[in-house]
This record gives sequence, C-alpha cells and structure tokens, in this order.
Amino acid sequence: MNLSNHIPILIIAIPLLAAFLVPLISRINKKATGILTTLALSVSLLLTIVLAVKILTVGPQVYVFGATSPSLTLPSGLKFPIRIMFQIDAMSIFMGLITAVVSFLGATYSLSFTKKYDGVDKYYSLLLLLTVGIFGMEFTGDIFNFFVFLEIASIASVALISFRGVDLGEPAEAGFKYMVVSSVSALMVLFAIGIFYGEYDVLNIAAIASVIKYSQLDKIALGLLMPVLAMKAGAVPMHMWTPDAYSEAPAPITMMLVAASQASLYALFRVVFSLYNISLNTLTVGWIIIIFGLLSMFIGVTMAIIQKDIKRLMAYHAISQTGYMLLGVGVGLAVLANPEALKNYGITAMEGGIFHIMNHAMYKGLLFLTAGALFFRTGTRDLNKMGGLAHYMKYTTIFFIIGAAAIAGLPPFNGFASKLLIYESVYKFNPLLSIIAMVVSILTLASFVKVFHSAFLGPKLPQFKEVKEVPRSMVFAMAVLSCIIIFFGLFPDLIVKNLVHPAVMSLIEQLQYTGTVLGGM
Amino acid sequence: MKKIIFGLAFIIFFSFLIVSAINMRTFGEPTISEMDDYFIENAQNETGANNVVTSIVFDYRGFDTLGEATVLFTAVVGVVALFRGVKK
Amino acid sequence: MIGNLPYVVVVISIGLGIYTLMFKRNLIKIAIGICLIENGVNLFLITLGYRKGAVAPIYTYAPSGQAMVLPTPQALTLTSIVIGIATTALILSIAMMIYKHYGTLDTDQVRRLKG
Amino acid sequence: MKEMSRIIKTVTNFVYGFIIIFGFYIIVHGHLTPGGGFQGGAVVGSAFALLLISYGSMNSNKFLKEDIFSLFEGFGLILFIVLGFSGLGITFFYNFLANSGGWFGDTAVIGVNPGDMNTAGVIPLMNIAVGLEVLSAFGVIVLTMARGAEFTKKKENS
Repeated sequence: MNLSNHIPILIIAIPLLAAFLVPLISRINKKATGILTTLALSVSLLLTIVLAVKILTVGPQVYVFGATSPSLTLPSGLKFPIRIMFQIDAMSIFMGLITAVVSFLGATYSLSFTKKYDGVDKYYSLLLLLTVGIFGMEFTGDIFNFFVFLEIASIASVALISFRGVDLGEPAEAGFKYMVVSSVSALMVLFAIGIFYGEYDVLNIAAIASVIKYSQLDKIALGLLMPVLAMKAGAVPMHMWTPDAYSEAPAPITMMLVAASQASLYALFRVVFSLYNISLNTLTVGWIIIIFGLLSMFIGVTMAIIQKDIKRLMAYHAISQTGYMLLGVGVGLAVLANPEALKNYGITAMEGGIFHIMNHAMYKGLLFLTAGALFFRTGTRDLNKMGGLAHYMKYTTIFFIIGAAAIAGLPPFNGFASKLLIYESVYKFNPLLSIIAMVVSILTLASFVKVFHSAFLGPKLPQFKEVKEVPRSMVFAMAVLSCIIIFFGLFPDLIVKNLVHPAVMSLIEQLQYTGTVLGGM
Repeated sequence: MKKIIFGLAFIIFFSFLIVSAINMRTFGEPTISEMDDYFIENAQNETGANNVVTSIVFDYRGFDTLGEATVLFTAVVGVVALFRGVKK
Repeated sequence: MIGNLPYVVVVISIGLGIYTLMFKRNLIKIAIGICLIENGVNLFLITLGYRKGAVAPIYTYAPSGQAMVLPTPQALTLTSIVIGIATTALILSIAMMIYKHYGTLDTDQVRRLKG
Repeated sequence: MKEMSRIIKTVTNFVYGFIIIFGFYIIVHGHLTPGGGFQGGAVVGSAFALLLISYGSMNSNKFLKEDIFSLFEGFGLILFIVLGFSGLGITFFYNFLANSGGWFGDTAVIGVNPGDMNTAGVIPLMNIAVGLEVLSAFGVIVLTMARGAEFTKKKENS
C-alpha cells in the first residue's frame, strides 16, 4: 500500500472524516472540536503542497475511485471512462492551494473568533464540509460529481451564513437569498448535465470534451452553464446575493465564501476552455465574458463608495475585483483562435487574470479578517460609529494598510503585480478596456482611504476605551496572509513562472486535458 | 420596470427550454448507450449485485453517494444549528 | 413532436417553477417553485433513460431476454432527489426563522438588507 | 403540534411497526430488489414522522430522542466512510469483498436468477450504513423542525 498514490483523495477524505467526527467529539469535550478542525485542515494543507510539487514536476494526476489501480482510467479496451475520477492538473492544484491556505487560516482565526457563539461544534463541522465542497469542485473530473460538490459547498455556506440567524433576522434573510440563488443555479447545472448525458452518454468532462460537436443543444447547455456559474461567482447582472451573504456571514466564513465563489469562477473557465475550447465562437463568448467583467468592475466599485457598512463595502469591492479576473481571462479567450495574438498578449492577459484569483483570495481574505477583528472588539460594522481605533489595535491597523494597498494595486504588494500584467496585455487588445481598469483601481484606492480615515484615524473615542488588540490566533492568521501578500508582491516573477504559467497552459491546451484520461491522442 | 426585465428574462429562458425540448432525441430510443450497456452486461459479473442501479450507486459511482450522504448530513447540521437556541 | 411530449412536460414544470420564483412574493411559494424546478429536472433525467418496451435493470426474477432501460439516469436521479430533500429542509427552516424574526413571509416586507 | 384523535393514534400504533420492518427489508435487500439504503431509510423516516404527527411533538419526545438519532447518524456516516477507506489498499471505494469468497463474497449467477443474499461485497454493508444515516437524519430533521414550529407559534401568541 503506497500512500503517495492516494494523496488526491486523502486531501478530501481527512477533512470529511473530521467533519463526521466533530459532532461526536463535542459530546465529550467542546473545546477539542476547534483543535481537531485545525489539525485536519493543516494535514490537508500539507498534502496539497506535496501534491502541488508532484503535479508541477511530473504532470497531471488522475485518481479513479474503485478501479483496480488509481490511474486506470480505461479498463480493458473501453473507449470511455465509466468510473468517477479526480483529474488534477496545474489549474486545479492552483485553486486547491488557495482553498487549503484559506481554509486553514479560517479555522485558526475561528479558534478565538467563535468564543461568543454557542453551538461551536456545528460551526466547525460546517466549516470542514464547506472546505470539502470547494476542494471537490476544483479536483473532480466528472461533471455529475461536480454538481454534488457544488451542492455540498452551497448548503454548507447557507447554513454558515444564517448561523447567527437564531438571534437576528438579517443573517437568515441573506441565507435565504443565497439558498435560492445557489439551488436554482445547481439545478440548471444538473439540466445541462442531462443534456450532455442525453447526447453523448458519458459523464466524464474529458470524454465529453473529446466528442463535443457544438450542436444546437450544446449551445443551450453553454447558455445555461455560463450565466449560472457567473451568478455563483458574483459577476454583476446577477450579483444581488453577494453583499448580503458576505456581510452577514462571520468573518472567517466570508473569507471562505470568497474562495467558494472563486471555485465557481474556476468551473466557468473549465467549461469554456476545457469542455468547449476552440469549437466555440471564441470571439463572441470572450466578449461576453469581458462585458461581464467590465460591468462587475465598474458597478462594484461605484456601489462600494456609497456604503456605510464596512463588510458590505468590502463585498462590493470583491465584486469589482472579480471583474478583473473575468477581464483578463476573457481577453485570453477572445484571441484563443488566433495563435499569433494569443502568443503576443493573450497568454499574458490570462496569466494576469489567473494570478489575480490567488491575490484576490489573499488580500480580500485579509481585509475581511481585519473587518472581523474590528467587529470582534467594537461590536459594530458601521463606519460612522468607528474612529480612532489605530490607538488601540496596532497590528490590525498595519494589516489593514497592507490589505488596502494590495487591493488598490500599489507596489510592492501583490495586487500591483497581477494588475500590471492585466493592464499591459489588455492595452494591446483594446486600450479603452485598460483605461477603465485603471480608473476602477483609482476609485478603489479612494474608497479604502475613506475607510482607513473613518475607522482608524481620529481622536480616541470614549466608547472604545476597553478595546484592545485581538487574541493571538487571529493575529497569527492575519500575519500569515500579510506575509504571503508581501512575498508575492516582491517576487511576482517566481510565482508567475512556476505556478501561474503552467495553470494557464493547462487551461488553453484542451488536448492535454482529454489526453490525460483518454490516453495519447 | 423590474417586472418587464423579469418578464423578458423569463421569456428568453423559456424559449431556451423549448428549443432544447424540440432538439432532444426522440423519447424512448437512445441513440448512444455504450456506457449503460457496459453496466447492464458487466455489473453482475464485477460487483455480484443483481440490482444494476444499486451497483452503480454504490460501486461505479460510490463517491457520488458519499457526497450525497454528506449533503444530507450538512443539511441536518444546518437545520440543527439554525434551531440551536430553541429549547424544548 | 408527439414523441417529444415528455420533454414538453419537463419544460412546463421547470417554466412554472421559474415563473413562481420570479413573480411570487411569498417565501413558502418560492420554496415550492424550487421544488417544481427540481422535479422537472429529475423527470428530465429519468426520461432520458427510457427505452421502449424495456424492463427495470434488476436481474432478480427478471423476464428473460428482454432489454433493460438505462440504469445511470436512475442512479443520478436518486442522488439528486436526496439532495433536493436536503435543500428543501434547509430552505423551509430558514423561512421559519425569518417568520420568527419578522412576523411575515412577504418578501416586500422582509427587506432590511438593501443597497 | 397537538396530538391527534384516538382513532389515528390506534391506527398508528398498529401500523408503525410494519412500516419500520418494511423499511429495513428494503435496506437489507438493496442489492437484490428495487430499493437500497436511501429508499429504505426514507420509509423508516416516514414512520417516525407518522408517530410525531399523531402523538404531537410534546408527547413523542418520550420515545423519539433527538440525541440518539444524531448519534446513530454519525455512526452510520463513519461506517460508510470507513468502508470507503478500507479499500485504500487498492483505491478509495474499491469493492474489496466482491467475489472474494468470504463475507458477501459469493460469485453471482450471471443472468436472471432468484437472488442470493451473500453476494455483492461491500454493497450490502454500505446499504446498511447509508440506511442508518438516512433514517436518523430524517428523524433529526423532522423533530427539530417540529420543535422550531412550536417555538415560532409561541412567539406569535405572546
């Protein structure tokens, strides 16, 4: 029994087992639940890093459930896979790394943050299940399995968003909205799966991609999948759930919700690039994605400027930053059929967009955690009621400055690195788009200067006399994120070359994706 | 105004569905059924279960079933967490 | 066209569900709309698996020599039904919680989160 | 929820045992006849719902315990995932008992046959695990929502 072959499943199965154990453990000892959660997620993080090293050196990994060997995709003479499999390439593991880091830090942060809550065991159980759902969405190579994990992630996030619904009405309301959105979108995904199944009689993504004909029905399936996944990712025409859900969830959960919506974004890219790829009318679909991105950027930032609630403001910024990713990858898709333009600036644009996913998860997670720290000590999210907090919470102030500078795209932080890639490549595609992106960046900076001024600066306020620095585990989580942000900002070339570029290439090259499952073609 | 936008979206969506219904293959005559024929022929041999659907649910697609049980567990934990303040 | 009648039923069920979601203002009705869509999708999956004159794919005391219907859609539908139960349970619980806090189920009055 | 009339309670007393036994039959014979863990679990869960509505949520607390249900739920899930793990010598969810000659390991007769309980490897065990999980999950959901309904109604009157 060679455990190193089983790493892909262990990454998911260990948090899942821990999630089942947590309710039983809490009968014996309530405090042990948090420690068990953190332990399970740290094991998962370690295994993800090991798997990432393996994938980036050896190549894509396949794990077939229930077969006689983990890499046996096609048993004896079949032309199509019959079992569920995990298919992990550079792009999947890129997203997996984000999820692992974010979930581990979320659990660490929760150790202190959930002291005020009762029913902590349910909280940790749901947190683990949410992690499992996100990991599954990113790793799976089977389209129905994707639907199942989408449901796990959305039901767990609904339960966590409405976790404070016992005492307050707003979390329950936000949870209801998100539940309606996510169940409708999951059912539309299931309808699209039915269309694929009826046409080709396979459920494996790579197998569908190898036979797809782009007929009328495939167009309808794309027309169902794209808006629905964009809605789950929080792009603008369908963004109404995002501010509510992000602002009402507990702060560590908001950070994980960012990762969950990015998993939907990943699924959108997977559908467009790996499932359809060149058979699409790439220019049209690319422009649709670019327009989604532009609307998200602009409307997100304009709505953010007028907000009074700190987490709501950050949620609108999350929408606006999603626009950058859609813009970068959309430009790459628009020139996919044109090898020269793709080589010239398409790949760079996609690198910018994909790199921005990771950067966004890090700095937006940090900002939500600082907002959570402010809420933890002051008990309010209203910017007008805060002030002078820099006197009491030194570390939190520093972390907030780092996060705000990163989101506004100031050097030497990571936001600058990915935004620069997007600006320079999009400028070659269409100068106007690049200028809009820069304007949005300036507006973002203005908005965060306002937040910094009203929350941290100013005289000491009498009602915050008791406020002191947050507990150690919360500081630890924020410090790790800040270190990652600064590291990525100082050495962007290293990350782009080793992590982002393989991810982009694995998206673009469809034959490599199908070949992993179906053999050399 | 809102109603008009909703109505338009609804009409577009409904026409999508109608077009897909018209284009679907004829009811009762699957054109391609390679994967399912494989299951019907080999499930009994490979898993030993007489019920082909059960052998798919628990063997060929067993991981889906784990996910499905997890979804139910998640919903239970969510419902219990939502009503946790409510005493008997 | 008449051969595709089951698909038309599916489309009508899903369409009614979407209509309910968009134009009804009661939380319980919204939950019912989601159930309608879900049933439509399940019916769609089952419809795909039907083969004319075939029997259920179970070998115990099966009539010999007859074709069997496709088994995969049945397995998928089983999964999606259980997921639907989970969704419905959670959505109804949240609706009950909203009723407890706001005293109403009308979406126009349940709107503290805005802008 | 109030308790219902004497007729309903008497019929319930008579019927619920049969429903539960039928549910367990469906669970255990999942690999031979139509049914399986989920379907059988749902049948048993419906018996609990019947008990709950005929006796009312206050009285049924005496014989339907939420604690025990949640314990059984965790137990069923852990049994299920451990069965998955135990195939890990080959792959996760590998059916290591099928056709091995031991427990549930008889080779099935190919083609139409009357059925043999002792076949199908881990599938019957998984059916039992999932059936346990589903029936207790249904019990917990029904009991919790009944309790919550009681609570919201009280709020309404006061």
